[in-house]
Amino acid sequence: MAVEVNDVPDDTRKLVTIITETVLELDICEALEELGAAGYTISNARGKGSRGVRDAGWASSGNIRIEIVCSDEVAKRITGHMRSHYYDDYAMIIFESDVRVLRPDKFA
Amino acid sequence: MAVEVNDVPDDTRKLVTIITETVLELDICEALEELGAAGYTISNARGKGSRGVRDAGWASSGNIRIEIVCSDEVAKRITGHMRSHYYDDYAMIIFESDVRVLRPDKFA
Amino acid sequence: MAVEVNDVPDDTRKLVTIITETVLELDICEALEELGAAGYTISNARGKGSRGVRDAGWASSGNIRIEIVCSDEVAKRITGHMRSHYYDDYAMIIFESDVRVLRPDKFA
Amino acid sequence: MDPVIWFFALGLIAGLAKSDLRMPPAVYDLLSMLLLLTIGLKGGVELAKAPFGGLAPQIVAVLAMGFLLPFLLFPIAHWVGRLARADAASLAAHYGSVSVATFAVGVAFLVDRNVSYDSQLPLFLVLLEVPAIVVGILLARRGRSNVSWGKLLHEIFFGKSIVLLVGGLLIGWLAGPDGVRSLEPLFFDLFKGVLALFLLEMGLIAASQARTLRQSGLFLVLFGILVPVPMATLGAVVGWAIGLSVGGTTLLAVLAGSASYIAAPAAIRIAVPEANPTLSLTASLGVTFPFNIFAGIPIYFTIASMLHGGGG
Amino acid sequence: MDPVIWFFALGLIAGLAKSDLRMPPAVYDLLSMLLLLTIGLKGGVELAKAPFGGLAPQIVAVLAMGFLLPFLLFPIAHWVGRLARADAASLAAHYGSVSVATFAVGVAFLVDRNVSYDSQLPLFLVLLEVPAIVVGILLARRGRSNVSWGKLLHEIFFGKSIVLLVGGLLIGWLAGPDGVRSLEPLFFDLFKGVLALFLLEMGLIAASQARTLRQSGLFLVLFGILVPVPMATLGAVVGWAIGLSVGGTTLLAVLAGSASYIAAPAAIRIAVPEANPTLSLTASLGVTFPFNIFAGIPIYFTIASMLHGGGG
Amino acid sequence: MDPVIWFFALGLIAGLAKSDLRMPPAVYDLLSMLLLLTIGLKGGVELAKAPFGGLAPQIVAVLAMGFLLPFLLFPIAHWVGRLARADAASLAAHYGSVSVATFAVGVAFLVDRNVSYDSQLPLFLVLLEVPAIVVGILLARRGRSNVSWGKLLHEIFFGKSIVLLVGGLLIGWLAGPDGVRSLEPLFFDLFKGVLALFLLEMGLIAASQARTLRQSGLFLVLFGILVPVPMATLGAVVGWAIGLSVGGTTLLAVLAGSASYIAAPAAIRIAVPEANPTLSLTASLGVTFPFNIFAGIPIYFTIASMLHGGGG
Ligand SMILES: Nc1ncnc2c1ncn2[C@@H]1O[C@H](COP(=O)(O)O)[C@@H](O)[C@H]1O
Ligand SMILES: Nc1ncnc2c1ncn2[C@@H]1O[C@H](COP(=O)(O)O)[C@@H](O)[C@H]1O
Ligand SMILES: Nc1ncnc2c1ncn2[C@@H]1O[C@H](COP(=O)(O)O)[C@@H](O)[C@H]1O
Ligand code: NA
Ligand code: NA
Ligand code: NA
Repeated sequence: MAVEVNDVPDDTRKLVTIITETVLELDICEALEELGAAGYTISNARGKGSRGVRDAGWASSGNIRIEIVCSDEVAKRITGHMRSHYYDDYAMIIFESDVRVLRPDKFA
Repeated sequence: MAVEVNDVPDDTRKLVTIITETVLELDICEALEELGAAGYTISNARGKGSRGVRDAGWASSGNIRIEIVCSDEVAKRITGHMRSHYYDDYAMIIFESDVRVLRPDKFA
Repeated sequence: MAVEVNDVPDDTRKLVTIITETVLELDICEALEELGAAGYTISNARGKGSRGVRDAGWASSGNIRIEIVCSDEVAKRITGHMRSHYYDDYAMIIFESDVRVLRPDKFA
Repeated sequence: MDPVIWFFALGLIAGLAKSDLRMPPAVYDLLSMLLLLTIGLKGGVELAKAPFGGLAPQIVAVLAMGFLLPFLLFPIAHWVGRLARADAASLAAHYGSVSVATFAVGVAFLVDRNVSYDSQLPLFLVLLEVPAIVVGILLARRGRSNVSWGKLLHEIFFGKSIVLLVGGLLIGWLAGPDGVRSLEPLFFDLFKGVLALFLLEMGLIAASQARTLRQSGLFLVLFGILVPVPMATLGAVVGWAIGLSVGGTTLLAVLAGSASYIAAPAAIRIAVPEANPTLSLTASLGVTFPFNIFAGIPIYFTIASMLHGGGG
Repeated sequence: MDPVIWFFALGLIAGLAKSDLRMPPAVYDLLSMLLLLTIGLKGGVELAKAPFGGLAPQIVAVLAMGFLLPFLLFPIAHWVGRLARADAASLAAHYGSVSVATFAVGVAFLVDRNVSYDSQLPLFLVLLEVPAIVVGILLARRGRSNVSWGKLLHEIFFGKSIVLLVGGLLIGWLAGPDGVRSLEPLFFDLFKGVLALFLLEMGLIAASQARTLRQSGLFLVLFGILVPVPMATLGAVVGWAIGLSVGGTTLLAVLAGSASYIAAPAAIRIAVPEANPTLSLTASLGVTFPFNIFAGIPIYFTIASMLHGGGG
Repeated sequence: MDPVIWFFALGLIAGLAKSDLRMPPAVYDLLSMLLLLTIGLKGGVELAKAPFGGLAPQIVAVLAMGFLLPFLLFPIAHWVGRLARADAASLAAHYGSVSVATFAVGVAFLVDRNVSYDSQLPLFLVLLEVPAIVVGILLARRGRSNVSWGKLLHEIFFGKSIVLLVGGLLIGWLAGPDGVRSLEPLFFDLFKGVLALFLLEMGLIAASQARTLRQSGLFLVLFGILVPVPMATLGAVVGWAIGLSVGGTTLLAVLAGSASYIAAPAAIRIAVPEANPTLSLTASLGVTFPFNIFAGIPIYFTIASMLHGGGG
């Protein structure tokens, strides 16, 4: 019984997803750590948005997709930081949803 | 204060995720624009479903994963289009969830 | 009318996302089938967590990102299996959310 | 046996034994680009050396063969094989079109035996890629065309294999033997090595078709083995009739007897979506390709030699 | 014309015709690594053969030219072209810096004509990459620096192109002609082939800039065509003044007349985020690069020959 | 010093200086495939030239050494290094197994000095990969086996490195010197260049281990430097005892003194999940690999020469 209860992820966190230019990867990773994220996951992507088509074919012209599972508090800090530092000058979108996590203590 | 309020993404949009065959990339991108999506993000994937294993090892045998953040209206149009054009003949799944976005005006 | 109703994905399933070490790909895929998942989607990723930086640059040092759309029941079994088999010894996080799917019958 | 063929066997065995050996898609792309450019450049240089006369009638004959082949194949697949119309048409398109890798192994086979071949063969390779695909689509659609032909033909003609083949041909022809000299170390000297790596991957891919093969039953295997020889014989007769050398006749037979696994699958997937893509691909890659490189090419060479009055 | 240039044309045409021909990013990375290491190694081996004396004054002259160029370019872009300050500064940084691919085509051009060049040219290539970027950033910031220079300079100096060029130079110099012999098959013999593939991809990339080009109107095209020749002439004069050979003078002109599309875009994107990145990249890749490899290099060679009293 | 080693140093420095130089995983895979096939092919061709007699006793001796080594290493790591049982067993598995890259540098070292080596060495490379991994797993499990051995051994034996090595061996042996001739430009002529690029990446990877190294303290460094020489000496004695030439003795010493960083990490990660994977990898890649290519190989050559009565 106890096991079953354990297996149902019932603690809620935010999942913040950032899609932006490859060139920002290092900068953003550093910022995320300073803002208190316990971790992040990145994958390569391509796409289209208000700043036109972005494709990974040509070296630095691709996108990355960053996911951060974190507390409300940290999520707020992250979106705020992105908005003020990058949103005006770089191709970037951010969205956020609720997720249930298995081991809440792993996520700031 | 105003800043904090701004930083909390509180406007809701749909996140539509399509997983399908690589070969459809161009066709679907064109369709998405016609259906009114303001943008999309694509990454490569592999997987298994009712049509068997699909792996990117062999040229056109991989999958792509397409994400579109959009309004209810556009989401409905996209899922309808996919269902009527591709669902019967191609490996494809679609799912949808709600996300909060930072700058609602960026998304149709 | 009927079409419109069809096009609104209104049946809910769980979306389970697992981020873990590349080396587990084969094992986990086999397990997912045994646990009753009708399918899964995998993409390559890199990231940082409690076990440090994991980057795909070096052969087996990357991460994979596995997504499974499934019923509550199967989701519970998957998270339970991951927790008991891998969570202690491998870099791994799991999170879960609700998604609406277009053709519920496609997902166990 | 040419060692490059052992690389195919190695890939096949590794794949069947479920080895974790994989070739990254990027490497596969690089190898196929090199092969296509090399074949094109070689042809172009030869064309520059021995300027051709009276090519027009040959081109007409080759194109006619390309249009004819799928009409011969469709009935077999549809009525003998009892495949659905779309599947039979897809199979006809794949087998009517051509395989660059098989052609490359054929070239290597001839080079090993010091048999020269006519310089226009790479051009014929290009010519034969398209007609069967068009016919296959028409057969699937019963002539009723809700296909957007403009877009489709554009996709086929500007598909990467044709662009690289034709590009290589033109560059080789413009630059001539001297101009191409500095490119030889990459494109010509490494040719066999590149082909070996490519065949290793082809073996891995063929192995991945094995499960489908077991499921789809006997017909695909029989089709994949029995169809190439008569098709190749037709190709050889055409080659002999239009005056090609023994080497050229062999390669035209190889082209006729080979089945497409790049251009055809991509085009048919879009234009005939209801056809099951794994059927044609499995037959083409899992049966006919291995058959051709192990047994077919030597047979076609014998046929060509006999047509030219030699003993094989 | 050198056949490698046809590969650029092939890529350009394929891209404009919307072919599905793509080069995987991994292959692009491999090719550019090979080119950078080859250029470095060649330079290093030459340096080892003919130890240089009095290089210091040459270095000062070349660096001075590197700092000067963007100051000449910025006013043209800002006042003549009416570009915003950030955009004009970005353009000045791109054109003041250098293009490795153009340099490689220049080297191939000289090798074809058996014209030797001074061994320190690869070193000058390295020296010229950085100054214009620094000046461009200062111009954009009007001297006010909220730029974290430490981090930025680190990023530029340890950027992969400089690491590979300098690394190749040092290894070539340490190993000398004999030590490098066993590396020649990969790095030297394949050079032209690798360059050909790289230019194919450059053509594809240039084609993808075409749409921006149509939008941004005439100024970019004019800038991209009219600016290189006077810049290159300045480079040729400097080269002649510091005593370079005809080949060396040609290559310094090529460097001055070429525009960066790797180091500059990356650095400027971070340090001057408000500059529109597609403007500079389109001019550099879509206009100046093709201009230089088709028309510029022969012109610069003629200028260099004339400066040295030859007829061209 | 062999210039290929400078490429390792270049990668190491670039990595430590946090350069953005990266080698795409696909390129790494291509390079390692080429190295493995080359080593296999070379060995196979040699075997075909000088058919071996009485290989059986040599194989027994080499396998015995492979099983023995981890038993010698485990106590050092467990009791001297005070590592947990699982970590000590993992380290024993890594160091008992072998490194293909170190072997390749050893081959290059001998070729440079015109020292020939026995044709069965690539075979020994294959033989030595597996036993130590099996013993390491048994040590970690204290003999209690909840390991699914069937699956695990399949994974090791059909792991890509063994498949390519054995495949290369067989193809080289079947094709013989003449058959392989057309493959030489890619597999043999480019060998040193490919090795250089591979070592560049190894340097980058070794640099990424540096931080772990600082954290894990002194023991790993000492273990990684002090353990190879006695192990290699054992290998040299075995090689001398079974009648290998100086070159062969050197390479068997290199194998014994090297530590695995491909097969062992993958297998141990699955079979001994509680072992910290970074410990063994850091020692193997970050300490022992550089030690061996810079200092170890010349030492082992001296030891082998002394055993054979030469002066070194
Ligand atoms: N509506 C959207 N849905 C999904 N992805 C988007 C959307 N809009 C933009 N993106 C992604 O975000 C990147 C930057 O967007 P933008 O700043 O609008 O150019 C694009 O290249 C896309 O990958
Ligand atoms: N239940 C599932 N969960 C996650 N991904 C799936 C699922 N079913 C199918 N997929 C993905 O969607 C692709 C097409 O699915 P299908 O049409 O069922 O073959 C598969 O190759 C998988 O990548
Ligand atoms: N808070 C987080 N948000 C997003 N991804 C994470 C987070 N924590 C860990 N990860 C990912 O999960 C992998 C394993 O995590 P860990 O077991 O904590 O090392 C990491 O390499 C990341 O890719
Ligand atoms: Na055919
Ligand atoms: Na310049
Ligand atoms: Na060892």
